[in-house]
Formats: sequence, structure tokens, C-alpha cells
Amino acid sequence: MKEKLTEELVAMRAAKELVPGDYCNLGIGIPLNCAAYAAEGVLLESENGVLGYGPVHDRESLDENIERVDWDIADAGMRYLEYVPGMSFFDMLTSFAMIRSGRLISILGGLQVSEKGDAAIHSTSKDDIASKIGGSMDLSWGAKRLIVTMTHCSKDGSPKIVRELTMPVTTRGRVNLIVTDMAVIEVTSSGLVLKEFAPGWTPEEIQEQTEATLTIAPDVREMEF
Amino acid sequence: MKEKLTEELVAMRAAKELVPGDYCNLGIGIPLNCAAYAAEGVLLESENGVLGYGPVHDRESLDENIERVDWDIADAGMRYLEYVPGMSFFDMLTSFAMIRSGRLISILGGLQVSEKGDAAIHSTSKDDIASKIGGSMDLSWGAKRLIVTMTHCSKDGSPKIVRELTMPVTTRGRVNLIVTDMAVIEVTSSGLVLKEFAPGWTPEEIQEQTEATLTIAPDVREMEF
Amino acid sequence: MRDKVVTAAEALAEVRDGALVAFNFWGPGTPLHLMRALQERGVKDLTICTNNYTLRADVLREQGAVDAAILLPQTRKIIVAFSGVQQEDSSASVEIARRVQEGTLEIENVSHGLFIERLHAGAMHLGGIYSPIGIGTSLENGKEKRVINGVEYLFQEPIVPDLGLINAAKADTLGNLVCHGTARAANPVIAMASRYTVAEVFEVVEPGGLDPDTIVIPASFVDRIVRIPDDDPYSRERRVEQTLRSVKYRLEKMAEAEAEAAQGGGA
Amino acid sequence: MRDKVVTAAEALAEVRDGALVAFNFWGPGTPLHLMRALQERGVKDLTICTNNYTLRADVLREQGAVDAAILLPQTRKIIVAFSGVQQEDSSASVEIARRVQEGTLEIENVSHGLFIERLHAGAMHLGGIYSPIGIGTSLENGKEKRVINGVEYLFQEPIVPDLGLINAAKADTLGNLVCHGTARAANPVIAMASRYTVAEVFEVVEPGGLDPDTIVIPASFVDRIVRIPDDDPYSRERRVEQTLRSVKYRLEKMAEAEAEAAQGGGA
Repeated sequence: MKEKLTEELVAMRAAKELVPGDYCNLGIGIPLNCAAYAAEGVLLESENGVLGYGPVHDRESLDENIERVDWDIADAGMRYLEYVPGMSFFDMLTSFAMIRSGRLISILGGLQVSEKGDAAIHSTSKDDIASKIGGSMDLSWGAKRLIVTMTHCSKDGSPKIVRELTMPVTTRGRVNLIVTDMAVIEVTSSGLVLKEFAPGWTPEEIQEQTEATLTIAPDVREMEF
Repeated sequence: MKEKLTEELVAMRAAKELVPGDYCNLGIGIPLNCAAYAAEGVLLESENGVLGYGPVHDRESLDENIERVDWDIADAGMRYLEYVPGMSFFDMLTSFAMIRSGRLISILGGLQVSEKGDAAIHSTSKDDIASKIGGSMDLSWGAKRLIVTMTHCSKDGSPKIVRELTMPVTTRGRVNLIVTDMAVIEVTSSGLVLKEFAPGWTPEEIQEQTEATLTIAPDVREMEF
Repeated sequence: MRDKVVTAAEALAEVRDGALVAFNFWGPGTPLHLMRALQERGVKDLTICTNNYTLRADVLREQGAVDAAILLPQTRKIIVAFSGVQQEDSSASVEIARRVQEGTLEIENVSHGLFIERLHAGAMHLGGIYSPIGIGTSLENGKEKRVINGVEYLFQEPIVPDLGLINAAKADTLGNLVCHGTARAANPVIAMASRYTVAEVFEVVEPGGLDPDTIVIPASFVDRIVRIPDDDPYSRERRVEQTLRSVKYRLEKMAEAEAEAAQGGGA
Repeated sequence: MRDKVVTAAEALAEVRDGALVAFNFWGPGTPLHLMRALQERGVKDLTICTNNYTLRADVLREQGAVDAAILLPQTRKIIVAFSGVQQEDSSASVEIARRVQEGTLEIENVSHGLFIERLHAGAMHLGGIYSPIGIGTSLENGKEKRVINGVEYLFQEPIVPDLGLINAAKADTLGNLVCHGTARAANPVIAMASRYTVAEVFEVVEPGGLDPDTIVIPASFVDRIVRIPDDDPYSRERRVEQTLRSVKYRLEKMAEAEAEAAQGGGA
């Protein structure tokens, strides 16, 4: 079986959507990895109340810097943040005014995306007892642009890009772009358009692993990172 | 004709309602004068966004201190404030959450008060083109206790404590206490109760200058300052 | 990265006729430099949304304002909580009264609390709110009333300004802002609610020049920053001078008024 | 003047059964000392309103929490946006699932934005708001839907907690509070919305010890201040120690998980 992209590469490709001057919130999962690849001048936001954060302490840097970390500076997923010039802290009300304002790009992890741009982000089942909505509904509703990153198929091989969601809806009609480990797909008013394919894969092979129908863009091309 | 109280004395009497630990907003007019007489430990609020303000620069102190005044620290009526320890500054949204919270006592100037505790505060006529509501409706709605200070009668001698307001309503049923240059009157569910009279005046004389009917409190007594 | 620091004229170049413009007008924190620039920009049919609109010709003249009726000729509607337009010596009051009577100017009265909560509802992109303020008053007119848990409320529409003009003490070049004293007022909420926010500041520093714990308005709400030029009539120094002049003028007026010994209460 | 600075037990002495309690639960800024004191206070039938309720037995154990399911046995309803109760190794998840199934625990799901705007609506004493969040999702259930200017909204009730538990870096004795870093989160809005607000802080200074431009929560919203004792399991120093321990623990877990090399996406 052919290789799909690693999470790192998916994150690298998604991060290319960001240009200096953009504000962006990164969801948990693959999107978090975009932080490392976002262009300088992109200001990252986390919904607990920080804008303009820089390097996130990963396992290595925590191990190295554990004595000088400021434990009061963390993102929404409790990853500790390095202090960087230009950072600001604010409360949740300000944060969600920002998130609703149409000023942020949201890159969120997806469980399913439909051909209408609906997305299931927070839960796999309506019988889920845990509350997992978090900021996902606000982030997808208010985004200037909503980018969903995910594996193209679930672990059992079933397609995650579908005609109709079978999982609980997080947002209706808001997804603009899907970046997976196989493809980059734009959501348009006339359906899904395959814009890029991962190296080694053909548009036809991608369609086979996609439940929804893809229109092949005239300028379809191989993904670059 | 007998002397009525000066504005200073009305303000002194109203200020006696405040005890240490109280938060209080003072409206323009007579209430502003309460600042000088409020007990230590009363925190004064102004709706543009300051709590715990201290001495307000008056004409003399401005004349004396004009070179060292911080022109960015003023109350809602643009009176400049001295810096005092424990002051805080905040935005209007925080200010009006505070004002609506039932945590502040409001002392406002009145144009008319009815026996039901309605008050006309912001305008004398419905034909008023100018907007004069300001914070008066929020302050009277949200107050822990609403005290209205005013002259007992208008300049033409007509009573300002009436059965029904004839001027535009600022608030319905919210007034708790009226302090005038003749009397202290409590608004109760069974009407107006005369609690105190100004030195030299009898309850009967006060009733004569009041359109609404006053019940004389069993312990009615002379005002003290 | 796009440079946010521009001149007022550049910042306002794309403002259009008919725009809904919000600003804080409450002494400290009033964006006078930007208001003047908007006047010079010459757009018309504006709707102005402001906490106060105290067009006191006397004071403004003393403060060196270019026009006591600043923005008024360009305005068709004012949403405002307090306007001192009936000052006897204000040419603006006469002009406002005339235009309201001839039907070319509309005034929408709000309270200060309604003003700020409707802007905040705009910032949160709500469809509307039920507010307890104004029940039993003239503010009920034309509003849907609803009883919720036994309490009466009025439906209030959010306000989402096309343009927010704000004032702050300092910016970094990213657009983070700090405020000083009571100059905060409506500036933060206007910044959050507006589709396009321009901030005038007295000083611009590099990123890192502001303590992140003390930032009042984060960069993403600020589209353009205008550093007020030192020779501007609304520079920090000249503003202090003007305030001094205006205070001295008012002290004289107060002394005169005290001499007249007006007795009695008032709002 | 009434002294606001008291012990946690004193501050919570009058909390009653059935109270609606709000707190910020998001790493920095979580009022752990007060939450433990409330647990010790022993009131029951609480409704808890919190942004998160991540009862991870593993992490909490490492952090020295007195009980992984803190406050859960005393609670009949939780209003929450994110709760990690399905962590496999969490005894709390089993307990929550069991109690939901037997009908003794109700969970009301909100989004983080709804959580904070409903609390803010409570602070402004609104009757309700129309929010765009949740349209087309399970959050529509039981909510009034209304179309305003062509957009769909859901009616949301304000939340006015009987008790707000908050955490801040420093207080002055009047009750003014400053915050540091992302420890701010929901603390300011909870302070403003609650009928009675208790703040735990790491340091108390005299009035004048805080720069008034940097105060995040003004004194009038704060009814009681609890200085966390230095020997408390939730003192600043011990919290940092616990965080270090918990981070090291999580680093190990992450290393193990990476070894298992789980592939794929997720929320």
C-alpha cells in the first residue's frame, strides 16, 4: 500500500495557507503542529486568552528548560508557551469576541467533513457522555476561513469526507478547505474540488477513498510543503 | 420665609447614608457634593470607569495644582481626580456590569419623584431634543439602594414630590430614599414616610409643599448632619 | 508583514458615505485626531454612535477644535446616550434642533449601559439581547417587550460599526494597545465590535515594548494605528495645553455661575 | 471598613446546599484552594458551571489533588464546555457515566463561547441573548430558535452564579485584583456575574500596591479575599512543584504514546 503523508507534512501544508498579518487559532490534534511552520508575522491565538504566542514547549524543550518555564502561560490544551515579544493576554470574553469576529483563521482537526462544508469536530457519537464541544463551535462559526486537517480515512479505512455527516454536527456549511494526508480539497458552493494530491497518488485513487464526489480542478497538482 | 437647607447640607445628610465598605455612584448636581462628606472606606464609582476615587479637584485645588494634574483621570462629568491608593480604572462594559450588579448605592439628582418611587432624573420635557439619559437609567435600575437628592420644590415653588410624574420617566418604582432641602422621606410599599425634617420646619409645613401624601413616621425627628 | 502604522488620511481612505461610525467621546480617550481626519475625509450621510456628543461650542473653541459641530454636517443619524446640545451658547445645538425639525437628522436615544452592551452584543455577533433598561420609559417606544421569569425586558439590537475610531496611550507595531486612567471608557468595546478599527496613539513601540499582562486591546482588533504627530493640534502636549486652557475657561465660567448663585437640584 | 481578607472556610461559611457555583478550570487560574475548601465545606446538590472539568485522575493524582472527582459527589448538575471524563484511567469518568445513567447527575453541554457569554449576560442582568452558536447541532435541543435579519440564532439564558470562585495573582486589601499570563481566562467574568465572589490569591498588598491601570478585576466585584497559606497544597510554590511533577509525568506518558505510534487525526 502506498504511503500517506505524515501528520507533520499535513501540518506543513496547512500552515502554508497562512500569510504574515494573519491571525490564526490552531485546534488540538494535527493543527497544533502548524505552529512550527507558520510564517513569521502570523499571530497565533489560543482561546483561553493569548494572542501572538511563539514556540510551544515540546517534550524536548520542556526537558531542557523545565526550571525556567512560566507555568502561568499555557495554551488551551495546557501546553506551556515561551514568552515572546508582542504577546498579549486577555480574558475569555475578549477571546471569544475575537474568535467570533471573523478576524481569525481557524485550523481545526476533523472527524468528518461533508460535501456541503459541514464538519464533525468534537465528538464521534451522540451517545458521548463527555462534553467535548470546547471552543470548536465558536471557532468554526466565527472564522474568517475554516481549514480542517485530518487523515483522509479513519483507522478502519472508511472515508471521512462524506456526503452527509453521520457523527454529531459541530458546524454547518462553514468549512472552506480540507487538508488531509492524501489531498487538498476546496469546499465550494458547487461541491468539493480536488486542488492538490499527495505525492504518489492520483486523483482517481483519492476519489476512491472519498465518499463525496470530487470535481478535479483544471489546475490540479501535486502538494508542496 | 423660612430658610431651606443649602446644597452642601443636603449632600452632607445624603452622605450619612453611606457606611465604610459601601460602593457608591454619585450623579451630577447635589450628589457630587457627597464625595467630600462620605465616610472613609466608602469607594466611589464613576461610570466612565473608575472606582475608589478620592478628592475631586475643585476650583481652588485646580488653581493650586494645575501643573501636576493628570488630565487622563476624570469622572463622568469631566471633573479631574486626584490619584489615591486603591483606585482602579476599567472600561465602560465593566463599569456597567458593576452598575447593574446591585452592588452600588446610587445617589442621583432628581427633577421629580412620585409616591410610588418613580423618578424623573434626565429630562424635564418629552420634547427635549438633547439626549440626556446618560447613565441615569442603568444607575437607578441596578442600584442596591437608590437615593434621590433634590430641592423640595422647583424654582417656581411647585412641589417635586408628586403623585404621578409629569416629566419623562427615568425609572419606575426604584427610589428608596429622598433627601431634600426640607426633609428625608422613605419610599415604602405603602407610600411615602417622612422620617426627618429640616431644622425649623414642621411635618405639616413639609406636607404643604409636597403634592403626594406623607405618612409621618412615629419616630420623626430633626435632620442631623 | 503588513505595516499597520499609517497616517490618519491613509487609515480612513476607504471609508464610505453612509458608514456607521463609533467613537468614544468622554474627555480623556476621545479620538480627536481621527475625528478631525474623518471630517477632512469628507464622507457624508454618516451614522454616528457615541456615548456622548457634547458639542459645547464654548469649550470646543477653547480646546482649539476645528469645528464645534465636528462631523455634524456629514451626519444623518446619531445614536447617543448624552449630548449637551442644548447649551445656550452652542451653535451646534441650534443646528441640531433645526435639522431634527426639518427631518434631515435622526437622534436615537440610548442609555450609557445600552450603548455599551449593544456594541458588545455586536462584538459577540449576537442577534439581539433582552435588556432590563428603559422599561416604563420613552425607550420602550418601538421595542419588543418580553417578560422572562417575571421581569420585563426590551429587545435591543446589536451595533456593529463599519468603522471604529479609538484612542489609546500606546501601541506596539502589531497593534496591541495600552490605556491610561479613565481614557479607557468605550474604546475597548468599540475596537472589538467594529468591522474596521483605527487607533490613534501618542506613542508607538516595538513588539515587546508593552507588558503583555497590561495590554487592554489585543492586536487582532486593531486594523490601523495612527501615531498622532507631535505638531498636531491633538498631540499629547497640545491636548494637555488645550485642557488647561479649557479648564481655566471653565473655572471662570463656574465662578461667574456661582456669583449668579443658581439654587437647586437637577439631574 | 469590613475586612475582606479571610480564610477559605470563613469565606464559604454561608454557602448553601443547591447553590450554583461557577469557577474557572483551565490550568493556570484554577481556584484549587477554594474548590478544596468547598469540598470540605460539605454542601450538596450543587450545580457547577465551569469552562472545563477535566477530571483526569492520573494528572490530578500527580498534582496532589485531594480527590480526583473533586466536588463531583456533591454535585447534581454540571454546565460545562469541555470535560475529559472519558479518559480511560479516570475513576471520575466511570462515576460520571454511572450517575448520568442512573439519573442523579445532569450534564448541560455548552460551548466555551456560550459559557462565557451566558455568564456575561448574567453580569449585565439581561433576560436572555440570541447567539449564533450551535445552530444545526445538538445544542438546538429545547432552545427557542429565531431568525433575525436572515440569520438563525438560539435563545440562551444568562447564568448568575450564587457563588463565584476565582483565582488571581495578587489582591490589595480592598479587593482589587491583578492576573498574570493565561491565568485570567474566565475569572474576570465569573467575578462580575456572581452574586458572591471569593478570590484566592497568592499575595495580598495594601491599597496603592497595585498599578490602577493594570487592575483586571475591580474591588466591588470581590466579596472576600483568601490568601493561600504558604504551607497549603495549593500555595504558589507547591503548585509549581505539582505542575512540574505532572508535566514530567505527562512527558513520560507522551513518550510511551509516541512509542505506540498512534496514527491519524482527531478533534
